[in-house]
Amino acid sequence: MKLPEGIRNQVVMEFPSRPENVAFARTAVAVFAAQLEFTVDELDELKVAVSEAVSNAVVHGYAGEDGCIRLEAAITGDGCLVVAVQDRGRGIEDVESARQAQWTTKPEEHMGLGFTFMEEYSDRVEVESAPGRGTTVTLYKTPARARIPS
Amino acid sequence: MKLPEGIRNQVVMEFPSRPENVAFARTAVAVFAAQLEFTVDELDELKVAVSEAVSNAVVHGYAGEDGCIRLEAAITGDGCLVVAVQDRGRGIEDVESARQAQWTTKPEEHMGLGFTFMEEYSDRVEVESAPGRGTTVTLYKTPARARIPS
Amino acid sequence: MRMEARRVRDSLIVRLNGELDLESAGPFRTLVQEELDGSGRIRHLILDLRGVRFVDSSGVGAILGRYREIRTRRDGQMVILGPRPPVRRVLELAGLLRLVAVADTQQQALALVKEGNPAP
Amino acid sequence: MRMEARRVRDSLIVRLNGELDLESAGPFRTLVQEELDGSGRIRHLILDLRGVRFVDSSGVGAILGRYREIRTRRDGQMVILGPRPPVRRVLELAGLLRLVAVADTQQQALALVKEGNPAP
Ligand SMILES: Nc1ncnc2c1ncn2[C@@H]1O[C@H](COP(=O)(O)OP(=O)(O)O)[C@@H](O)[C@H]1O
Ligand SMILES: Nc1ncnc2c1ncn2[C@@H]1O[C@H](COP(=O)(O)OP(=O)(O)O)[C@@H](O)[C@H]1O
Repeated sequence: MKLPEGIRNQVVMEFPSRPENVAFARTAVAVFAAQLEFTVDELDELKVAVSEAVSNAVVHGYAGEDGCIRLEAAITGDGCLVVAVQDRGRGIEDVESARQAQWTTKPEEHMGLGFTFMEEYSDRVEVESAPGRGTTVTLYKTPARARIPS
Repeated sequence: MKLPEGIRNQVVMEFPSRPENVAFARTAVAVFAAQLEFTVDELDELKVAVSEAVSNAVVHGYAGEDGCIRLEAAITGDGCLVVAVQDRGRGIEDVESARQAQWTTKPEEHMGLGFTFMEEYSDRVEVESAPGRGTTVTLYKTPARARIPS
Repeated sequence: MRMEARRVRDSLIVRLNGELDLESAGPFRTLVQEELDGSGRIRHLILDLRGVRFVDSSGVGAILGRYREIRTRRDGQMVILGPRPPVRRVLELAGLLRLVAVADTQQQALALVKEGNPAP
Repeated sequence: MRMEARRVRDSLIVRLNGELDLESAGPFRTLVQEELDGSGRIRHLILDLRGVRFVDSSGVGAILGRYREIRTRRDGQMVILGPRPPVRRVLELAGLLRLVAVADTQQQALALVKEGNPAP
């Protein structure tokens, strides 16, 4: 298996966009992430961030229809965890607005806090999206321990 | 996502054949399997069976070289968990012998108990293998609770 | 997630165990709604989160929806009982703890709804 | 997996925590070997598995290798301390419990190696 340049280890997962797979996805990523020196608190944070990205693919990307979610989790050479959550659903018209707190296209049921939680609980969030083509959200998180010079 | 006929839910995972990914694989399958009514003991059994199949792909299939392991976990319509572990490694010459207890091609380090544990800890084990082409081991397990007529 | 509901005077106490997310938010909403519909006498909601390991924004949304129901339609109070630190942090980040009081024990929670003004 | 080794008289006590599988079997083997090489006086091995949640055939293989080393090269005894039920079942299935005694406490384990015949 040829890993991409600069990647030390990687898992790729694909599953249908169902609410019951959100727990699977966040837990599987946390188990993989345990190969790095994350604290229990950091793994809890990671679970929230992944849960938001995958829930968005289910709720907004495929809007309740059965689509395929692809999740890649990778460990980079310098010990960063990168998680990319990809759907081939409806995509986001205006990414900049979507990322703002309390911005939601489903105000009856949702609070527009998904991206806020992703930002809060990871180091960096990247969003790539095209209407009608789908969305890829990429989360970056490095264990705090690894960032303290020893 | 079109699921295969008779399949209620499914995840597909791919990862490099490294010892550190064996724990990831067995835990991820157990997390997915928790969607069925397995007891904690049954999930422990499942972890052992998956651990054996994935370890074999690492140790024998790719013999320590970096190959890709593909793992499919599915829930069938009648509530059975099916786990297929596939490598594209060296394959098995004589599957019937390989499945026997204490049969191993690496007697210095291994005990030949991998298949014995898979048989003991799942309901059924299928092996498909061709020398030079790789091996797919498929494990079937239904929660005991589901088998008791209520 | 496992859920249990019971009534103490005019308070509904709902105890959750497990993970409150997109999957369990629906059943949680249904359970509370059924209990409320089943009795006009319920005014307050005490949410026992001591057994909850995980909450995300879908979970917070479901809690906030129940809060609105209780406040606007029942003129009641909502109190959250015993959230673990990571769960508490999520609730805080969502701004929910500016609306809802937190209690450590059930007794304290019942006292807070009786006072009628639990928000800090 | 976390591992700790210490010596009591002529016994090496190795305490394992976590999961003993293909990944951790190597470090476990190395740790025991280094301790044995570092002291000619060690004869017995007490394996404290109370903190071990998981063992598979790779883990059993690593334990069996240490057993052979202790038996054939040191003429010593091996005792396993406190395996949890699922771990115990794996060891039993592998036939290891026909060779090695199991103790519930460290004191009992030390008494068993002193008797010089711990196998049941
Ligand atoms: N995967 C996605 N596909 C399509 N639209 C999305 C996706 N993720 C987010 N969005 C859009 O961005 C908005 C804001 O997302 P978020 O901050 O997670 O809040 P919420 O999920 O509560 O609406 C959503 O309401 C939706 O319109
Ligand atoms: N994925 C695989 N690829 C190639 N050979 C395999 C694979 N799995 C098992 N085998 C063969 O079958 C034998 C028996 O396997 P097993 O019962 O797991 O015992 P062990 O792993 O201890 O050797 C192995 O020694 C190996 O020769």
